[in-house]
Amino acid sequence: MDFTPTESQLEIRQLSEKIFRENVDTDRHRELEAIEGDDKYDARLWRTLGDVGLLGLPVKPDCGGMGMSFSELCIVIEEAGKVLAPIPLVVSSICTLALQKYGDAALQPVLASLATGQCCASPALIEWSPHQLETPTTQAQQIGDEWQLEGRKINVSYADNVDYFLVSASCEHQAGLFLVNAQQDGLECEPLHSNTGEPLYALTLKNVKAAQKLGDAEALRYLVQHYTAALCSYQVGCLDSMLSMTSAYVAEREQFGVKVGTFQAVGHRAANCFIDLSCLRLVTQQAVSLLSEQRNADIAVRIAKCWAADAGHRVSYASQHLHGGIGADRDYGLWRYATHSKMVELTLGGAAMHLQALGQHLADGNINIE
Amino acid sequence: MDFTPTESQLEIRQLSEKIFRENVDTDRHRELEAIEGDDKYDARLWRTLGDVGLLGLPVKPDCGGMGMSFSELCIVIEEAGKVLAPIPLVVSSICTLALQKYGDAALQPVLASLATGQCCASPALIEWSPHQLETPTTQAQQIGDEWQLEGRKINVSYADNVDYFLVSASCEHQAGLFLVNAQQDGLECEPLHSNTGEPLYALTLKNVKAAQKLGDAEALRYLVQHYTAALCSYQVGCLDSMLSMTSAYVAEREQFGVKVGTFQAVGHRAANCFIDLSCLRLVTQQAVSLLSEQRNADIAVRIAKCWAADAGHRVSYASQHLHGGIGADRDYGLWRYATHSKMVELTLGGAAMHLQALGQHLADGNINIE
Amino acid sequence: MQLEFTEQQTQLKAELRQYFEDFMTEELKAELFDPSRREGGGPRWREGLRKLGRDGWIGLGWPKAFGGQQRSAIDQYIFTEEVQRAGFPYPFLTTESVGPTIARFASEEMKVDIIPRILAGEVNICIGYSEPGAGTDLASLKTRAERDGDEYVINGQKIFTSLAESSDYVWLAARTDNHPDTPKHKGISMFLIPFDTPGISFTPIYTLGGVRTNTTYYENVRIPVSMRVGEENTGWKMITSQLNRERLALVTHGALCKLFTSVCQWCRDTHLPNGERVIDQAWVQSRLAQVQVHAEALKLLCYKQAWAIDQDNLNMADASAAKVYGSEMFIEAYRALMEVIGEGSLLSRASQKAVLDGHLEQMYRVASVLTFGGGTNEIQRDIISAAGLMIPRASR
Amino acid sequence: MQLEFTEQQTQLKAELRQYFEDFMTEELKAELFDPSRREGGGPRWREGLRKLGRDGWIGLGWPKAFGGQQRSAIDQYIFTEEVQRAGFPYPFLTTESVGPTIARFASEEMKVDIIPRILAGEVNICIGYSEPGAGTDLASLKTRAERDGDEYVINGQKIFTSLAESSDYVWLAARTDNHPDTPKHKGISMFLIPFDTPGISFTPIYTLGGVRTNTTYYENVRIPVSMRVGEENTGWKMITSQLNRERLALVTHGALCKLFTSVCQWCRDTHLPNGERVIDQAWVQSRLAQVQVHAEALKLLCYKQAWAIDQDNLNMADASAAKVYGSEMFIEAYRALMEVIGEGSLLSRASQKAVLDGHLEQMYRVASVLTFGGGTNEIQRDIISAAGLMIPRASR
Repeated sequence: MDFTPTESQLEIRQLSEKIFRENVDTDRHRELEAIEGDDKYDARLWRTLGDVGLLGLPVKPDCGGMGMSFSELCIVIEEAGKVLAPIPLVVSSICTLALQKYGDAALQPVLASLATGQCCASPALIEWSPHQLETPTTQAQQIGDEWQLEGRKINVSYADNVDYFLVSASCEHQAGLFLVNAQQDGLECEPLHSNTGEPLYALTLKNVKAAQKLGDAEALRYLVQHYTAALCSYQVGCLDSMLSMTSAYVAEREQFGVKVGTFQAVGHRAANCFIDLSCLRLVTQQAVSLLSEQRNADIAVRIAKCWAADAGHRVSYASQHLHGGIGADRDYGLWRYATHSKMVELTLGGAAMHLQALGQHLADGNINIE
Repeated sequence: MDFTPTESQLEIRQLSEKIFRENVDTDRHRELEAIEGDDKYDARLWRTLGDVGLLGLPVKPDCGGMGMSFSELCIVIEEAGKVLAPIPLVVSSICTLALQKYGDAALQPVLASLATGQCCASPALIEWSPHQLETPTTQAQQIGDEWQLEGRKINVSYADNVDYFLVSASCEHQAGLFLVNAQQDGLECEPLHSNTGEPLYALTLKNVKAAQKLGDAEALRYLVQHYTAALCSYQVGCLDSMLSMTSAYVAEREQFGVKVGTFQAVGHRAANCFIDLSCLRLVTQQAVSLLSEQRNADIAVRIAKCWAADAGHRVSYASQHLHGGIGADRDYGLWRYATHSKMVELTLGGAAMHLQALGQHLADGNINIE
Repeated sequence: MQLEFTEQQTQLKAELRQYFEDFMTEELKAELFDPSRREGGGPRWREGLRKLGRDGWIGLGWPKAFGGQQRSAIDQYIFTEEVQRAGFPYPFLTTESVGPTIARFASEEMKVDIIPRILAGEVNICIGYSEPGAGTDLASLKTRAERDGDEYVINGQKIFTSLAESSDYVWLAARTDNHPDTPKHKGISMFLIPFDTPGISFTPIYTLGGVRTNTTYYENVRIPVSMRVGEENTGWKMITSQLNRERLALVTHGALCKLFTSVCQWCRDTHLPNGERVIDQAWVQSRLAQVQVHAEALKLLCYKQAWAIDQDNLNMADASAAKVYGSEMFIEAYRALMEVIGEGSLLSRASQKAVLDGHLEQMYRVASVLTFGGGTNEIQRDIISAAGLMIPRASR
Repeated sequence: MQLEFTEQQTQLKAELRQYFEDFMTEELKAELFDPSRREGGGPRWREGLRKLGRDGWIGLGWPKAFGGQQRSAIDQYIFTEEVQRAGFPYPFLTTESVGPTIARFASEEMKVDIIPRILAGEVNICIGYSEPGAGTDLASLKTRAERDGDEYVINGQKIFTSLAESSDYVWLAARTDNHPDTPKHKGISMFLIPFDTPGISFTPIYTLGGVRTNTTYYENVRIPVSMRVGEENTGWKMITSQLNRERLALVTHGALCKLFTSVCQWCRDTHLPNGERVIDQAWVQSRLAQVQVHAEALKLLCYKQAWAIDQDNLNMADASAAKVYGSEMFIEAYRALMEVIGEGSLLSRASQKAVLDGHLEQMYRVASVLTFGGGTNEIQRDIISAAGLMIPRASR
């Protein structure tokens, strides 16, 4: 047991922090938000990350990657969460992982271009019918060698910018995961309006040909687990920034002739956020670490997501409250963190749903906790 | 809508408060607790309450009662909760109500002696199999005109002191409620040790003849609902005293040269208890009021019990925490309130169980809340 | 003690429910759907307000002497709850706070001019209290009104002046005694100033909730002394005297109950991939039930306060308790409701087919404002501790 | 970064688990079942402690120079967790706080006398810190030690002196400088005094948890100067220097995890009247899962701190965070576990057939002590706010 980051982990953190700080600030966010339509992502930043190799960290060297693990990727994701980097980092990099693990040799060029930021991908998993990702209503039909998909997905991030989708679909009640080219006939992309301003789309699939079936329920589960853990890492960064902003604000803001942070109730509310963030950070590291080592992470990922949801909710509202009016002002940056933390909380299931799944596991599985 | 107590409600509160203050204090509790065995109840106080008519408030006048409602009874119960009166008030008075409603004419003398404190009764509802009061495992068998009961009950309050039990039992999967004479052959009473020190017993019934079948599932539900609401009223009194003790303590106790109540975190913790108690008081009054008027109180009673459980837990731990070491000292009275509030929390189901039942109702029943 | 409505109250509630169903026309709803009109101020909103005036609802609780119906605080609460449930942004501060203050302290001339127009729903007044450095600590406000003969000259800046863009007047708190020995709260006066007075300008502030509010600027604004309400330097009492009553309007339970019912209905109507209804999941049931349990307590807290106002014994600690409880409970409730809906609840009302038209998503974004607005919850808890529990305060 | 145990750590844990299974004999368990012996002090407990000494466990983390094994803080934490999981009341304050302080500050003579006996489990030391007026505000303690030639004369009273009835020594904090200009925490010295010294007496305090503790009285207790540890008036630093490390022992997760597993097993084995298992109820599952989620975070917080101790970079805010989190989480966890068991969990261990031998009921009653003991959680949150978040403190 060793909580010390490796040398290369430290370097990755420094490098990604530097790139994000140099490229993303409130002004940049505003610029992108002011754009009408589908170009609300920072293509320049995306290419920069690709150029320095941060998008290919867990990709094997012969596909243009660095041959490292999911742990290293999650460091970049955490740093992205700190600035809410307006790029499809979480979604594209977990697709990359799934492609690497389940794609066949023919997909190596795709993997290489994902690893270097030449293109990007997004998962299409969520449907209007909520809460059961493992049994999609989208249907897959095998016709000869080909798979055709039919159904509807929502909350597909950056759908108008990406080159590939990983789509979940069922074939005779068996779930599967399919690679779909974004230019494929029959795909229809309709913009939604998310609370964060991040581009989300509804995707309608009408007899859409899949480029490849990546795998069945296990591949889908792999994608969902990595997606979940990546979201938790993103939440760590997001809440870290919220708490820093809040601590700095209450340390400076004066009311009644004193800094508001000197009111014990204010200091204690912030202290509670510190505790929440400490817990979230550790359970997330554990989930990420288990996934990196290809060990069973079913329980650990759900535990991390419960924390990402609960801590996200509490830290976000505490930060808004402690900021008072300025926290709700769209000219100040806090509101953006508030909506993103809510997005992370609810995407792939909130705390209550995961608790129920964990409880079911206790009823059926191992109850020895160490 | 009128939150003003009636004249007679005010009088009942004053009278019961006076009697309890005069008869119950920490010394009296210690005296009774020091008694080994089965006489840990204040028979003198019981008779006093009977003499002044407080035990017969909701009993009709021709049975020696005052002809008032459950609301008036609950005022006495709340005052009893304030001092943790060591008498079977809650248990005996809800048995009295059930007897009045479901007993036949032959039971009028029993009712009269309950109403005047000549005797007392206790319900035997809880079993080792938890959480499903409405389907007892205790079996009832009809033999000719008679009912015979067989089974085991736990947590029967004051079982060695009471004259009657109301026992729940099932006959061919239909629940029923039975009156049993405490002297009946086949009844065996074994002392348990409760966390409160209040006398609790396990009751084993071996072919015990019931004096009367009072009714079926509806009678059992009537008893359980009134029992639950009475416990909530008791909790209001119990928490009221805890909060008073705590406020007084932090207003006086000095550390670091100041009253500890001047620390904002301390004041706010106490303020949270104030809010909890305000909510509990109102939802309890609502449940009691609906039951008094024989209106449907299914939802209201469960809501009140959720609050009695949650507020009980929070106020109790806040009080213990704010007292520091002295709160755990058995020479100081707080510990007794802590255990009693826990007893109320868990008896007849905690918050999570009632939430589940309320949720089931939302799935199946009326979802319009006003 | 009688915790149920009287027949008259039940009837009033039903009457209002029906009234607002007709009142909220599709056109009005469409106007309010526009983020910039969400808090009112648009032409249909103004028309609606005038209709409420004509139909006598604005004067529900006002004394008969002013043309009101002089009905009970519980009736008034029923009205408040129904208008909020209907989703009409009612100008409570104008009708229940500024209005009564004018009625009590203003000159006869001003009363005769303003009060009938308030009750007729014809005048819109925005509130100029908060400043960049004076939020919770309102008494430290810096906007100055300096006497110059028969006039005051006003200079300063206010923030969060909602609806300034469509107001006829601003109800302005300004410092009239700046002497260092004067306690801060004793140097404040109140003014009612036509918003088109030269020197007044404003810029928008856009908020998390999507709601627009404003910064307003006062640059050498010259107004006659007659625009001052009450004596000079008595403004603090006017601001605070009605605070306890105002808080009640912040935490009415009607809108939450309506939303709760919609979400429950959605959970019954919506099916999971496996064919079960969303509401068949046990965790959904528990989350929903928790909201119900919490909302029920708020309802009773509010009714009890309305009753206490009628009895003229509204307790300060109780008013604070309801405000703290309600504002924090709303946040938990919206969270729970979004959670049961899932990812679909992240879509804002601008999305096609957003769940419940994005109403819930919108509510959660504005909810955070209530925990510090209307007197921050820290101060409210201080009040509860001191006034409700007699716990001494820190000396500072 | 590597969040899993090394092979050596896994082995140590397994070894200890087995060791304590044999160690906790029925006789020892029976003695600890007696409320007055629950915290130790009985003959079998003393025997057990000596066995731990003989087997080298007490010295696990001690430097080799003192005869210890000088193993890592993570190994030490694994030991702490397993001993607590086993339910043996281990005297952490003696072995991990008083012992190391003596090793660092006491005279050679005292070291040679005491340290080997501590590591052998042969000496019992009770802690004399708290006084009726000095709990959280420990620096204001009033017990006085006045110099009289080569002796000190001690007068005063201590409360919550646990195990006084079976102790060989008392580790006593007393005031040696009473001058009004001396800051309170700068006038305190530490003493290690044989408990049979004339003038020392005690009376029991019985607590909610059923645990006995004591008030101890010091009346003209004359001791030689050599019983003082360290310089005069340097006691405060000795009390506080190890506080962060001590807190870790308060919130180890092992005992909760063991209890959790027992309750889950009970919920699987116990059937409802309808034949379903208790654990088949969805609300039971959620309650249990919530405990698991919370316990998991505590485990990681504790391991990370043990690691930080090894790295010699234990952060004050992190130590406080674990203490606050753990102590408050225990309370919620016991509540949840009692709730799933139902009314049976109200029965204390004295009852025949009490669920889980009343162990849970016992745990919930002692749990409240941790939120104020070991440095009240208010102070811990102050530390987090100031040291962890750089938020300024109030001037008082």
